[in-house]
Formats: sequence, C-alpha cells, structure tokens
Amino acid sequence: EGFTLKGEPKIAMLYISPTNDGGWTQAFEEARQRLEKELDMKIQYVESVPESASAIRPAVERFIKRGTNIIIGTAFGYSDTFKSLSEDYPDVAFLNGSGTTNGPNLLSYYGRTYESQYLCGMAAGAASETGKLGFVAANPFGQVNWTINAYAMGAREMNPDATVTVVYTGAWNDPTKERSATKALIDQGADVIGQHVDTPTPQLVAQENGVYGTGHHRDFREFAPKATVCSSVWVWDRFLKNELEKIIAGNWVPEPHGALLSMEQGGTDIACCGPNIDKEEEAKIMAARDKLLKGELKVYAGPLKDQNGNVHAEAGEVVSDGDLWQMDWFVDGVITQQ
Amino acid sequence: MDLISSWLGNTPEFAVPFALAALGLIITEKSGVLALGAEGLMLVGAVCGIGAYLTFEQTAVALVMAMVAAGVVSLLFALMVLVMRINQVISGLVLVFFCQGLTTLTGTLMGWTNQPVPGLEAIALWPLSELPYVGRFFIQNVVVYLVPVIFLISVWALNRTTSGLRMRAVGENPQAADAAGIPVLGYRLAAIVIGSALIGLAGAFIAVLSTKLWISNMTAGRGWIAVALVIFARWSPWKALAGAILFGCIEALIPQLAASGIKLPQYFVFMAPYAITLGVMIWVAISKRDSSSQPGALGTPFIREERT
Amino acid sequence: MSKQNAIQLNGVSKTFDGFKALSDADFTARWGEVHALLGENGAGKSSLMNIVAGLYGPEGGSLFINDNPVKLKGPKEAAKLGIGMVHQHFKLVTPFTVAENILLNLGHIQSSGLYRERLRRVSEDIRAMAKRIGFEIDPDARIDQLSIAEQQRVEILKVLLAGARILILDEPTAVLTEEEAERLLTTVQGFAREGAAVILVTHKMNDVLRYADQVTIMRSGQTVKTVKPDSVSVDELVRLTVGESGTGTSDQPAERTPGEAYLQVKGLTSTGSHRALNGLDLTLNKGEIYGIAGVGGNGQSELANALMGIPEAVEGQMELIGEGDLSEFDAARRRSIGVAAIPADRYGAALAGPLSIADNFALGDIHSGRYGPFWYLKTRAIEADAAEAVKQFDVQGVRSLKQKAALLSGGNAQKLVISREFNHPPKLVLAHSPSRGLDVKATEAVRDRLRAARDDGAAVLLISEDLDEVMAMADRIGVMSAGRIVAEFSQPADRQAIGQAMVNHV
Amino acid sequence: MSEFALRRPLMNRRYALEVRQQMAWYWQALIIAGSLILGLLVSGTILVVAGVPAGELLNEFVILTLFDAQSLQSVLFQASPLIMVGLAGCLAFRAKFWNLGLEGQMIFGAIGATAITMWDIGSPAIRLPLMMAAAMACGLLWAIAPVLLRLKLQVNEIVSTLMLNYIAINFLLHLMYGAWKDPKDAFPYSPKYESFELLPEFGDGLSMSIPIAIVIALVVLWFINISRAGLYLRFVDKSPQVARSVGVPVAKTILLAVLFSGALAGLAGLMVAAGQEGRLTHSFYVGYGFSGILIAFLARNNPIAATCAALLIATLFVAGRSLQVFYQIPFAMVQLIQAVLVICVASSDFFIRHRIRRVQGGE
Ligand SMILES: Nc1ncnc2c1ncn2[C@@H]1O[C@H](COP(=O)(O)OP(=O)(O)OP(=O)(O)O)[C@@H](O)[C@H]1O
Ligand SMILES: Nc1ncnc2c1ncn2[C@@H]1O[C@H](COP(=O)(O)OP(=O)(O)OP(=O)(O)O)[C@@H](O)[C@H]1O
Ligand SMILES: [Mg+2]
Ligand SMILES: [Mg+2]
Repeated sequence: EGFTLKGEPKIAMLYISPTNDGGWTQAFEEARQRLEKELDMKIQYVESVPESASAIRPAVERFIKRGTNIIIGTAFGYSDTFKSLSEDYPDVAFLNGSGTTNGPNLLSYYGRTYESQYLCGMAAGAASETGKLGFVAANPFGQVNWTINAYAMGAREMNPDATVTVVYTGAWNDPTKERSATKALIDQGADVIGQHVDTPTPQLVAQENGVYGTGHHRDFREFAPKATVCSSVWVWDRFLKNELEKIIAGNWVPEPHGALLSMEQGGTDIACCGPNIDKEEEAKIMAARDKLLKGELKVYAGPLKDQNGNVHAEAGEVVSDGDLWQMDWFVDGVITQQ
Repeated sequence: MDLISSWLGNTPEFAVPFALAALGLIITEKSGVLALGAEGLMLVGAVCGIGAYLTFEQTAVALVMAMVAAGVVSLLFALMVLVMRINQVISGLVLVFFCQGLTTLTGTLMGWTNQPVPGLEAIALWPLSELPYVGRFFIQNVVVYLVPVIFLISVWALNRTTSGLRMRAVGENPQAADAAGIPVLGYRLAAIVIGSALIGLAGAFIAVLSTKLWISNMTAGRGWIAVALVIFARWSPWKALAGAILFGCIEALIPQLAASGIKLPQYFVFMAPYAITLGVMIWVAISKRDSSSQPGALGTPFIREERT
Repeated sequence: MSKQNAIQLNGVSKTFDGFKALSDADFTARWGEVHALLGENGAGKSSLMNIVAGLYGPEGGSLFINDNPVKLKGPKEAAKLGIGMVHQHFKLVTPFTVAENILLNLGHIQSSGLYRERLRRVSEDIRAMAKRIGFEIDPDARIDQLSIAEQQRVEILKVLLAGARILILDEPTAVLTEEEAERLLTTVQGFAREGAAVILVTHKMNDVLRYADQVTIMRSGQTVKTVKPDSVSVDELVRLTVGESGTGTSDQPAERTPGEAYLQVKGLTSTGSHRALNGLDLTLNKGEIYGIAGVGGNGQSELANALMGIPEAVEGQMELIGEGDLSEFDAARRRSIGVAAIPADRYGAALAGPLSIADNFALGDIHSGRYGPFWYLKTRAIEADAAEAVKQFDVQGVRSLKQKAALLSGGNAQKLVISREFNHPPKLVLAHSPSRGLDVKATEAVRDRLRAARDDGAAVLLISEDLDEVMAMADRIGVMSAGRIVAEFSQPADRQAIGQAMVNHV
Repeated sequence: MSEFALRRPLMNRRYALEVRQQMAWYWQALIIAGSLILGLLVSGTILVVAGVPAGELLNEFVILTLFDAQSLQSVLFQASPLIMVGLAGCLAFRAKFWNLGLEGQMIFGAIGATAITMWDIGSPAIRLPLMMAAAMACGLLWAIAPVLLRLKLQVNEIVSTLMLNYIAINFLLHLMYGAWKDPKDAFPYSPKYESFELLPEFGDGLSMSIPIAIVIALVVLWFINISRAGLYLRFVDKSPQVARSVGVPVAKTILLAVLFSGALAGLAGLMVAAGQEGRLTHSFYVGYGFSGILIAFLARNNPIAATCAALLIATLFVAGRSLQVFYQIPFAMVQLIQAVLVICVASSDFFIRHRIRRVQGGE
C-alpha cells in the first residue's frame, strides 16, 4: 500500500547554503555525518542549491540519474519543485525540511522550534538583569513569529516584566545586518540577545559587548562560550534515522500533512545552560523541558491573547497547526516594527 | 539621546568602507580610467583579509594582504583596459562578476566562510569620548582614525606632488602628457593598482573589522554606492568623504530605528540607502554642478599614434 | 662649426593602417637657421616632425642629431636631446595652470625640492623667459582662460624652458593674426641667430620668403626639394608644392544682382562665459554666395554650429524668411525645408565613420518616407540611390557601399557629404571650410557644386578661413572678428582692405 | 645608452599599436571563435585544477548535458529567460545605455503578471496574454525613470538602474512577506498560479517559453536590422554626436530601445514565474541580470548570436549543477567561467581592431 523502494537505498541531501554556515545547513550536515555512521551507508550531498526550480531540478535529476532513490531537501523554497519531482519520479522518496508540500512519496518536515525557543526564552529571562531582551529575526512570517512569541512567554515565566525587542534583518544569512541589528539592540539596553537567523553573528556580538545571548540551530557555545546561555538545536538525525529506516523497510506512508515535529519526536532540543544562570533557574528550565518532552506542557495553549487583546486560544484550547503557520500576531512583551 | 549617541557611534563603521572605496575610485579615475569594479575588488579585499587573518592571526597583516590581493586582481582589469583596450564599462562589470565568482569559490574551498575573527579593540580619544551625544563617535578602532590621514596623504599626493600632477594630466589629456614624456599607461597602471588597494582595504574593513567574518557577496551593493558617491562628489576626495559619512549615518540609523521599536514598513526602510543614493544623484544633476571636474579623458583608452 | 647639421633624416618611412604617410623622406636642418617645411595638406609634414619629436616610430630610415645616429624611444628622449616641438594641435592640459603645464614638461630635467617650491621656481622661469622674448604671461592662469595666441605662447615657453635647442613649430601662424605671426616669427628667427635650429612647418609662402633660410618641400610623403627661398620665385614654390602650375586665384565672380533676403541673423550671441559670438548680424540673399572671412577662432565655428543645428549655446535670432526661426528646427526638420549643411568637422558632425557609406547616405532622405515606412527600411532603394550619387559626385575609393565611411580619404568623404546634402536641390547651403584638406581637383569639384547651387537660386553661406577661397567664390564678403561681422564688401573687393579688416579688429 | 640596452635587451625593439579600420569578416569570425575556444580551454584548466578529472570534462559538459534528453530539456528550460534578458541587454546596449537594471525590471515584470493572478483579472482564456502584457508593461515602467533621467538630466544610468534593482528587490520582499504571501501556509511566496496561468507545455515537456523566446528574438532582429529604428540605433551607437547633427531623433531612439529592453526583461520575469516556479517567489531573479549583460556582450548585441550565447550559458548552468553535485565544486565556478569567457571574447576585439607593428626605436 505504502511506498517501497526499488533497489538498494541510495540517499542524497540538498543544502541551501554552504555546509559551514554555522547554523541551519551545518546542523543538517552534522546530522548527515551521524546518520552515515548509524545507518552505515554513504549519504551524498550538494550545497548551495538556491530556491529556484531551474537550480533544483537539474541537481536532483543528476542524482536520480545515477541511482539515488532517497532525496532529502532542506528549504521551504524547494517545496514546489519537490512536489513536481515526486510526481515525475514516483519511485524516489523525497523528504524536505521546512517544506510545505506532501504526497505519497514526499514528506515535508519541520520542528516545533517554539518549544526549544520557549526554554531559551526562560534562560534568557533568567540571565537578564534588566529584563530587556533583544531578538534578531530574519523575516516576519509564521515560523519566525512563533519562536518570538514563545521566547517572550518563556522569558516572562522567569521575569514577568521582561520585554523582547525584535529586529528583522530581512535576510537569513547576512552577518553584516545581523551585527548592526544586535549592536543596536544592545545600544538600546538589551542584555540578552535571542535569535532566529542562520549565522552565529548575534552571539558573537553579544560576547564582544559583554552581554548574553541564546542561539538557534546549533550549540553556539562553540562560537561564543561566554555569552551563550542556551541554544535551540536541531536533532535532525533523531527524526531522519527513524524515517529513513521506515523508508528502507518498505511500505512507507508519509504523513499527508507533513511532519511538524515536537521535541519528543526529535525536532529540536536545547543545549543548556551557559553562564549567569544559577542552579535553581536551571532546574526550572530542565523541568519545563521534561514537561515538554512528556507532552504535559503546550506552549501555545490557551488562554492566549495578543497585544491588541484578540483571543487566539480559549482556556483549555491549543492553537492549531494551521494557525501556527499563519501567526502574524504578538503576545504582550514583544516590541516590534511590525 | 541614547539613540543619537549610539547612532553617531556606529556611523564611522559604515562610513569608512564607503570613504575608502570612493577614494580608491577617485584615484583610479583621476588617471582617466573609468573604474566600476569596486564591488568586486571589495569582495577580494574582504575574503583575503579574513583568509589572511585566519592564517596569520595578525590584523595588520590581514589588512595589508587584502590591499595587496586587490591590487593583484586589479592587474587583470589593467590588462583589460590598458593593454587590450576593452571598453571600460564592460571591463568593470566583468571584473565585478569575476571577483564575485572568485571570492565565493575561494571562500568556500578554503573553508573561510563564517569563521569569526576578533577584529580590533576600540580606542577612546579622551576627552572627546566623554562628550555628551557625540562621545561615542570617538571610540573607534585605529583604522577609523587612520582614514582622515589616508585622505590627507592622498589629497596631498594628488594635488601637491609632481607625480600627482602627472597622474592628473594623464587623466585630463593623455596626448599632452605623452608628448611631455610622461608614461601614460604606467601612470594609469599605478593609479589602478593604488586605487584598487584602497578599495581592497575598504572590503577588508567590512569583513575583518566590522562584520568580523566572511560570507559570499557580503558587500551587498556597497561598491556601487561608492561609485555613485564619486559621481556626486564630482571627483573631489573631501566631498566624497562627506558623502560617505552621510551614507554611513543612513546605514547606521536603520537598525537603530528598528531596535527602537518604531513602527515602520520594514522593507521600505531597507530600500532607503539605495533610494537616497538615487535621490542625491538626481539632486546633483538638477543643481547642475560644473561637470568640468570630471577628468577630461575618463573612459577613453590611449594609443600614441591614434588620431583623436 | 656653427653650420653643422642639427637634424638629419634619411629615407624615413611611416605607414598608418596600410596607408603610406611617409615613404623614403630625407630632411636636413642645420644649426643657426630657420628651416621651413612646406607642403600640401596630408603631405606628411606633421608626421615627419612627430618622428623627430619621438612621438611616432618610423618603420625605416635613420635619424641623426648633431651628426650622431640616434633611435628615439619616446618624447622624453627627444627632449633630452634638446628637441622641442610645438604641435599643430596644442598639447596642453586645459584645466591646469600655465606653470603646471610647464612643470609637466620638465620630467627629463633633474630637479629637487618640494612641489610648491618647484612650481614657484618654474613660475619665475616663465616670467623671466617671457620677458626675454618679449611678452607677458601669468603663470597662474588656467589654460582654458587663455586665448589661442596665448596658448601658443605657453607651448613655446614649454619647449624653451625644457631646454630645446632644436625647435619645431608646426603651423604656428595658422591661428594667429598677421601681427602676432610677425612677432612670433621674428622671435624664433632670433633663436636661430643665437645658434638654435628652428623648423617651421607652414602653408604660407610669405612666412617662408620673409623668415626662412632654407625651405624643404614635401609632396605625398616625400621630400621633393630643399632650396634657399631667395633663389626661387613664389610661382616656383607653388609649383613644387602642388605639383603643377599654381592655380592661383580663379576668375573673380562677376557682379550680379542678388535675390530677395532668405536668412536673417540678428544679435546672435554665445550664452557661455566666453563670448565667441557677440551680437552677430547677417543677411543672406537668395542666389548669392556670402563668404565669411576672418582669422580662425573669431567665432566662425560657433556661427556654423548654431546655423547647422550642432549643439551650441547661443541666443539671438536666426530667421529663415517665410519658414520661421531656424533655431527651433531640429536637424531633420531643417533638412526637409531644404537646408544643406557641410560642416568643417566631417567625422564629428556629418559622417559616422564606423558606419557604411549606404547608412550615411540614407540619412539624407530618411524622413521623407522615400526609403520606406518606419517599420521597414528599403535597403535596396538606399543602395541604388547611394550608388547613383557616388557615381554622379565622383566619390572615389568606394569599393562597396557597405564599406565604412571612415575609409574614404578626406576629399572623398567630403564629396559623400555633399552628395547626400545635395540629393535634393537645397534652398540654403551652409558650408564651413568645405575644401579644407582637399586637393586641387576635389576643391574645384566642391566649389562647382556650390556655384551651381547658387545659380539655381539657393542662398549659400561660405565660412572659410582661407581668404583666397572666399575671394574666389563669394559675391559678398563679410569679415568676421571677435564674434561679429565687422565689415562687408561686395565684389570686386579689395583684398588689401579685407586683410586690414580681418586684423584691425582683433 | 648602450649600457641601458644591455640591461634591458627586450626593450631593444619598439612596437607601435595602431587602430585597424577594417578586417575581412572571415578573419574576424576566426579570431572570435579562437578566443572562445581559448576561453573554454582556460575554463577547463580551472576545472581540472579544482578537481574535475580531465577525462570527465567532455562527458559532463557536452555528452551528459546536450545529448541527454532530460538535460537538454533542462538546458532549454533554463535558456528561455536567459534569451529574454540577453535580448533586453542587446537592445539597451545598442542604444549605448548601460541597463544594469535587468533584474529590477524582471522583478517588476513578474510582479505585474502576479498582480493579474492575485486580482483575478480577465477570464481564464485571456489570462495568460494579460499576464504577458502586464509583465511587459511593468518591466517597461521600471525602465522609464532611468532612461528619462539620463536623457533629461544626464544621470548616470549604471548607478540609477542598479539602485532601482535594490529597490525592486526590497519591494518584492515587502509583497512576499506581506500582502502577497501564500494564505495557505503564510510562506513568502505568492499563491500558486492556476493551471491556465502557467505557460503551457507542448510536446515532450517543452515549455511554451522557448517558441516565445524565439519569436521575440526575431522581433528584436527586425527592430535592429530591418526597421528604421535600426538605422537610427546604429548612429546612436557609433557616433552619437554625428547622429544629433544629421537629424537622427537620438532621444526618441534611445527611449524606444530602452523601454523595449525593459519590457523584455519584464517578460523574462514572467517566464521564470509562470514557466518555471509556477508562482512569484522571493529569489527567482537571482543571477539573471549579470548573465543578460554578459550574453549581450558575448553576442556583440546581435539577437541571433544572443540566442546562441544564452543556450551556451544555460548549458554552463546545467553542467555547473552537475559539477556541484558530483565534484562538490561550488556553483560560483560557473560565474567565474562566464567571466573568463567574456574576458577572452572581449580580448578578441583587440586583435580585430588593432595591429601591432614593429617600428624603430631604442638601440
Ligand atoms: N596618427 C595617424 N593615424 C593615421 N593616419 C595618419 C596619422 N597621422 C597622419 N596620418 C596620415 O598621414 C598623412 C600625412 O599626414 P600629416 O599630418 O603628416 O600631414 P601634414 O602634411 O601635416 O598635413 P596638414 O598640412 O594638414 O597638417 C595624411 O594622409 C594623414 O591622413
Ligand atoms: N585605414 C585605411 N585603410 C585602408 N585604406 C585607407 C585607410 N586610410 C586611407 N585609406 C586609403 O588611402 C587613400 C589615401 O587616403 P588619405 O586620407 O591620405 O587621402 P588624401 O591623399 O588625403 O586624399 P584627399 O585629398 O582626398 O584627402 C584613400 O584612397 C583611402 O581610401
Ligand atoms: Mg600637419
Ligand atoms: Mg587627406
């Protein structure tokens, strides 16, 4: 009934950026290396494939031509092309990170980053002296906004007066803009810098200026050990290992609406805790993590209101996945240009 | 007040690359060579600066190597415009394109992408640094303080030395300069290399001292803004410096506004530097500054026995 | 010995893009003499002297300076050997000051000190030298603020201060008034008397006769003969240069009754800071040739540009009676009215050198629709017409109509312009130095065309710096000086009086 | 002096460079072909140095790219917008207008076409033609400002068109992250085009954009070779000063050519959006601007040659992906190779237009 590979499994990954981008793609690259060991097979990859059909198609087709039958993408911009490729090549399994399209042989997956970012927000709230947090974000849309709101809610868990000032840089990978955004936030008094961009620049700037920060994608203590108090990290290998084993075993049935992975399912986790967080606070964060892992804590559970007082979830309700993707509102404590 | 103080404090960091690149362009163009390759040469300076730092761990070495590298790459441009006499506009564009490819390639193959470097300590110019509002303007790294010195030396060399006089003569009227026994192509070569080295320094400043890491195409159009700056500055280094500071102010203001939480249509704010560049160009054109300050032979190749 | 050879050139040849400009030319000039070099346009005078000045590299032949064989690598070496040349087209950097220009030229002379100091020293030297040779000049003046004559003085100071002992002056008097020319030539004669060698390239027989000790005549890239000027007659010199007995002044036009007025110019004035035109008034009648004589640089080009529609900042009136103000018509409109323009600068204003003869020809009649509607160009019709015109106007050297116009020789390029402009019988002909650079035959052909147009009732304006041409062609002559017509003469006119008018008003 | 000569024996001879007026067409063709081959050899060497086995070059670039139906399809798929921007480049450069704003005009073209889909203008039957018209109109509009500024105020078009690119990019992002994001998942791209809004396919998966591109190439050929505008353009290009004095409507000709150029760039935007992506995305335009300029230059502004050059560049793109996939060679290599090719072809001009001759000089 489900999808079964013809012939030996041969896997390839398509990255949107160079493997050493320090963030999103590097997290995938690290997962790939772990997967190679765990599955004991070679996994090919190609980096810097931009989000345009005329780039993706030739790359994928070249792989398929040489026998690859499992293709793993890593960008939402691959979604449409992967959809049409999956139709053209029904014998090939497609997976696409942060994608939006699905099918009998295509599964898009992403992590509920708001869970780990909620915990990072808690760490940030704990580390902050002033209660003024800054957040460097790429572009204003659902995926990003949900981390911002979760971050603010986490921070307020530790410090009810905390505020999160957000600067969007308009780009995922522009260290120049990230640096100036971070500096501006610090200039305005923020003493912990959260981020949802792809490079470690905000953490580097935080460290240079003697303030704290929380990372995204990977454990940024590698770059800024004195500043990074917590990082939201991808644990793609946990999910991909599972999924690949299912595909290799045969009869794979991808989720029809894609996989939006909770911490429990192996999407994200945290690397915690860095400096300026005492034992008590750390315990509190870890307890919250446990609850999230067990599914006892839901970040977007009601009652939930935005800054303008609109109710987005009644008590006992949870914001639906569809609404999460559409999120264009902010909770109290978030200060933004939007 | 915080906003003003930190805005002014951040301005030099944005202004310096514009200033250095514009100065480099002015030097090259004073010799009559139309230089459009700044965007590419800045990238060369940027990637080499980072690469040299990662190799030698010495900021000064990194900056010097960046200048050398940009100078070396500019030899290709010199070959195109001086020897092959290829159209200077096309040569400039191809140089940009070439450098974008080359730097991305080197950055990736050498693994220099996204490797942070520490940059330089800021030095406070006491007591200026204690002034209200403008104090932070005087807490900068040493290269920022060197910029006025570089400008002074360049202006002096251009206007107050015989070599500068010869170089300008070559740019104004190469036939006359040639008849006076001045090696036209030699001076043009020197102008290209020296100018490009400064442009390389501008790129290295962005990568090594300001952003403190390399990613491909990180100059993001600043080289073109420098080209525009030269046009509004009418080839005057001091006016170019003023223009660079103006643009530095604009660029520094954008994140400050965003961080202050003032509600603004974000992508329109990102357009601002480009829109303002365009606006200033139009304003300069309407106010009809004397166009005679453009080097007379700008963009025209020279052969001795060609009749003009 | 004072009469040693300063320069000796043996069997020099030089080719430009396949065209032999010099073939086996010999030339000798001695210390202490003024040596004139005479020859038609394109004879190779400037090329030969450029070789001496180190600017052009010869393909063959040898050069001796002071009886020593030398091979020049460039102008700097020539300067070291004491050779200095004042070029036909000045080699000055216009936005620079006089002192800066002269300092530029001193590269071969070792000098120390700060730039400011050197500039000051040069300024002093300039003043001293200027005084010595009898004129005044401000070392701090910018070149573009100087008159042509003053610029020439700067050129002369330039070579003198560079220590030149062999002075080459390429057509120095072409741009000067008679008075200025006289002063200049007396001065250089003085240099020769002091022992320098002076080579004077010129077209003017008078200069040769009055100032030169020797004269060498060049014709089509070769030196024909070297003689003492006092040993030959003017007719002989002319015969040597032109190669046939001098055409002299052709028949003077008979007195004729002019038609009604057609072009009325009133108060034409340049708007720029430099008043090249200064309230010029002029009336041109149908069926006459109106010649404008005058020393070059008195506003002739500006007048020609303004009338021909070549961008020029002027104000004033240029009424075409019955049609309207000429300045409001663009070039296309002028052409459709019947205005033909023969500009002085053929490749700057009339012919696109890199384009084909057919393309250049097509412009003449493109707007009338003769060559098809906008969306379709009748290439065949153009080529047929062009072929016809080329034949009719005897344009030589046309290998194919697709050949670049730049490949035509000067005279033939001019004939091509005329063939296009006269394709439809014109009502107004504007001709600026139409025979400049043409040989005798081509000149005659062009003049015949202009006369024929006049006889057909067209109004012809002939602007020329060549007084002989104006005298030979014009029915009425206006003398232009300092941007206006200062005197008018009807034929038969007194040549002496015209000459007086030309110089007296400067 | 002799001492000097001893030290620098190579300087004994002096060479003069002179401008050559004419060269037979077959020599010109030979020189250009030679330089192209030289460029390919240099590029090949760079690739071998970067790690591609020399024996595989031919295989990767020629056999697997051009003799494989699927790859060939990829090449054609990639080529049509490149042909369009190449033609746009030709038109503008013929008028001596350095239109570096091809990307901005593409973006606006695609925005115009997408506006038609967003607002459901016109019935499905005429939707696609409407989108094309809108794309051309918007591309043209985005080119008006720089050309008028240049004609009226002498504002340098290189800078103005580039600045307008950055403005267009940010405007696109503004739409993508704002009003025009896909309501389905709020991702930064427009809603998917309906099937009748896509450029149809014909035959075996060949997009309609190929025949459209070829037709447009012919139109451009007509414009610059057959219409009167072509004659005017030749004057404007070769001797603008003469053009003005002999009655060529210089300003109008430039305006016409540049607006046509902008319209074609707009159409290229539509070809990517409706032919490749199936919607407006935030980065669809990347790399086309420079490629368009280089194609026009390689083709000497000749529309037919531009079509061929676009195919060459498309081949390079597709083969470049393969290198990226199998040899881990960054795609930037393709950009480098493009630059090398252009430098080589540009240099060939030197030999066509000049002659080096030995003359006397020195010792
Ligand atoms: N740099 C050059 N390039 C091409 N052709 C040249 C060049 N210089 C001179 N010629 C050609 O060589 C020939 C001789 O020119 P030259 O300038 O020496 O003549 P000339 O005797 O000085 O004439 P004129 O009296 O007009 O100054 C002319 O036919 C001219 O076209
Ligand atoms: N670059 C060139 N390539 C080929 N032929 C040329 C070139 N330049 C000139 N010629 C040819 O050489 C001949 C002489 O050219 P030049 O311009 O010197 O003529 P000229 O002797 O000055 O004649 P005119 O008196 O008509 O000006 C012409 O027939 C012309 O076609
Ligand atoms: Mg001459
Ligand atoms: Mg001639």
